Amino acid sequence: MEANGEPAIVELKIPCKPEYVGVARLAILGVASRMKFSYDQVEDVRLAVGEACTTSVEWASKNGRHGTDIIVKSSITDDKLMVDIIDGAGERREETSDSGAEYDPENLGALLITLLVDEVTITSQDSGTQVRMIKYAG
Amino acid sequence: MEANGEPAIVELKIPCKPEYVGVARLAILGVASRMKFSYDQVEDVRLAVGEACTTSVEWASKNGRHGTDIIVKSSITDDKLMVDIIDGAGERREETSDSGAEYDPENLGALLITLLVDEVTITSQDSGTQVRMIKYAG
Amino acid sequence: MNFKIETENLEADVPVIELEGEVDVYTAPQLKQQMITLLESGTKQMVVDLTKVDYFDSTALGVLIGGLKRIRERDGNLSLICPNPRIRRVFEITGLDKIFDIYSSADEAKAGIRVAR
Amino acid sequence: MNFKIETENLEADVPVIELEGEVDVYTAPQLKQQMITLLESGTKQMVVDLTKVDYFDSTALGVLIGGLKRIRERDGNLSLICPNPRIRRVFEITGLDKIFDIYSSADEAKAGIRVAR
Ligand SMILES: Nc1ncnc2c1ncn2[C@@H]1O[C@H](COP(=O)(O)OP(=O)(O)O)[C@@H](O)[C@H]1O
Ligand SMILES: Nc1ncnc2c1ncn2[C@@H]1O[C@H](COP(=O)(O)OP(=O)(O)O)[C@@H](O)[C@H]1O
Repeated sequence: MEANGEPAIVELKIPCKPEYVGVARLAILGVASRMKFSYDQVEDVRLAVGEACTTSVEWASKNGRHGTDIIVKSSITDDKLMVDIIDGAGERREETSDSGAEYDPENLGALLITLLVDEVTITSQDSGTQVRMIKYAG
Repeated sequence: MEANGEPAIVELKIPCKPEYVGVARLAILGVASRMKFSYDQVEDVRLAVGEACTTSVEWASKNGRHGTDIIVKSSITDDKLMVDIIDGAGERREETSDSGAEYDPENLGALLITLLVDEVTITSQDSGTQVRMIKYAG
Repeated sequence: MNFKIETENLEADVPVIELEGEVDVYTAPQLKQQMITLLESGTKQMVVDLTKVDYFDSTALGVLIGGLKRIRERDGNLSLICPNPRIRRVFEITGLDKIFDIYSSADEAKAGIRVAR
Repeated sequence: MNFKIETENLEADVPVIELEGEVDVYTAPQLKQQMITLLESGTKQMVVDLTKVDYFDSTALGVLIGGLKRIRERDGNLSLICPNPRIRRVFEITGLDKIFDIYSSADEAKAGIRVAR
């Protein structure tokens, strides 16, 4: 909605808890539906952001990081939406899965994100993780 | 959703522009619909927050405060939702209305807010205005 | 953006502006523009259909009020179709249901306008 | 919260869990609990009806997968009713449409389960 140049920023902070993930989904729905995305692309963004927040909530629970927040920062330009999902949920240690399940929900979430947006970058930070996703519009 | 005590905080920052007011409405819809509000009460909150943001957008436009933001901060406890709408839209100078219109949209917005929530407080700040609204749940 | 505006004729000389979705500070200017166009073309009876509207704010109310004033100055009228109780409530709590003729369906509106003429 | 769960019988011995609204990290535990209850009661054919679901995330998929594994261990099956293409898409892009029997209506599900038994 901005001319190319400075992106418009929408920033949301929610508690890193299951009951607030829906708030992030609604907010990003509002952001994406104002851009040049198709109906399906808006759904993709909603699901991808929902999955990223869900993963943060699950790590916060595993790592005992109660009382931390998730920041969902959308950077909006005419032709692209960049969303950063930043948590303070601690380190994401891979567990050596003894179940050998091919479809554990954690992997499903990561798989969905990859399939739904154009670019994903995951960066470990001091206290948590930043997931950056980019979806091109139009 | 928290036990009485520390409220849970959801904070949203949007550009103070017409096209982002809908994002604030969706986010607050998400917050309120997770609380013990009736369907009608959720609508009340959505409309009240929408009106407050709209007023901010209109003052930002009148005062030439382009590029400022609105912060919508929700403080959630079991029995009450408190929402602060904080803008950097400059001073709200009353204009001596020569139209004498009883129904100018600005007044309508303020009227709606008063009718829709239980308490409203408006505070002038250095660079803008803080509107605090409280709605009791249950 | 969840908003649509379309203009048809309810009857000859009675245009109806059909709104859909969210009518707010962002989209209400489109409603205002459409009303101005109709007013400039000399319309004396105008209907705004809010059946498919799911959000209607004070900016949108302001546009309707402005339109009503202008059309009444030429002894015309602006009527509303609004079956949705949630949207109707916005008119009721602001007292605006007393200054607008609000109908529940297109047929009701047709009948009401015919009697008034 | 926009979520509902109800359990009825599609036929004798075939319970159907009807979900409505958003099934996600917050609400999926209720689905899991309901499936556990049914599994503990010895159910061998179970149906989950997603007709009224408008959001279904990986947590919810995980619960279905867990249920499917357990019920197949006893030579039973868990089938889905999912006419909504948007929800179906989540199964398709993850390849899960190949491990679940997905029907478009309750009647189709009945017919399919009868043949399989
Ligand atoms: N031709 C018109 N048709 C309908 N409403 C109008 C028209 N002109 C003005 N209004 C309404 O009258 C009020 C004042 O109009 P105006 O001064 O043009 O508003 P603004 O400049 O703030 O957009 C507004 O509520 C507007 O919606
Ligand atoms: N009785 C059950 N019915 C359905 N799904 C189950 C059941 N038990 C476990 N699952 C599923 O199997 C996976 C692993 O289960 P579990 O270890 O209980 O998960 P967690 O402890 O993380 O909630 C999860 O995806 C869960 O949804």
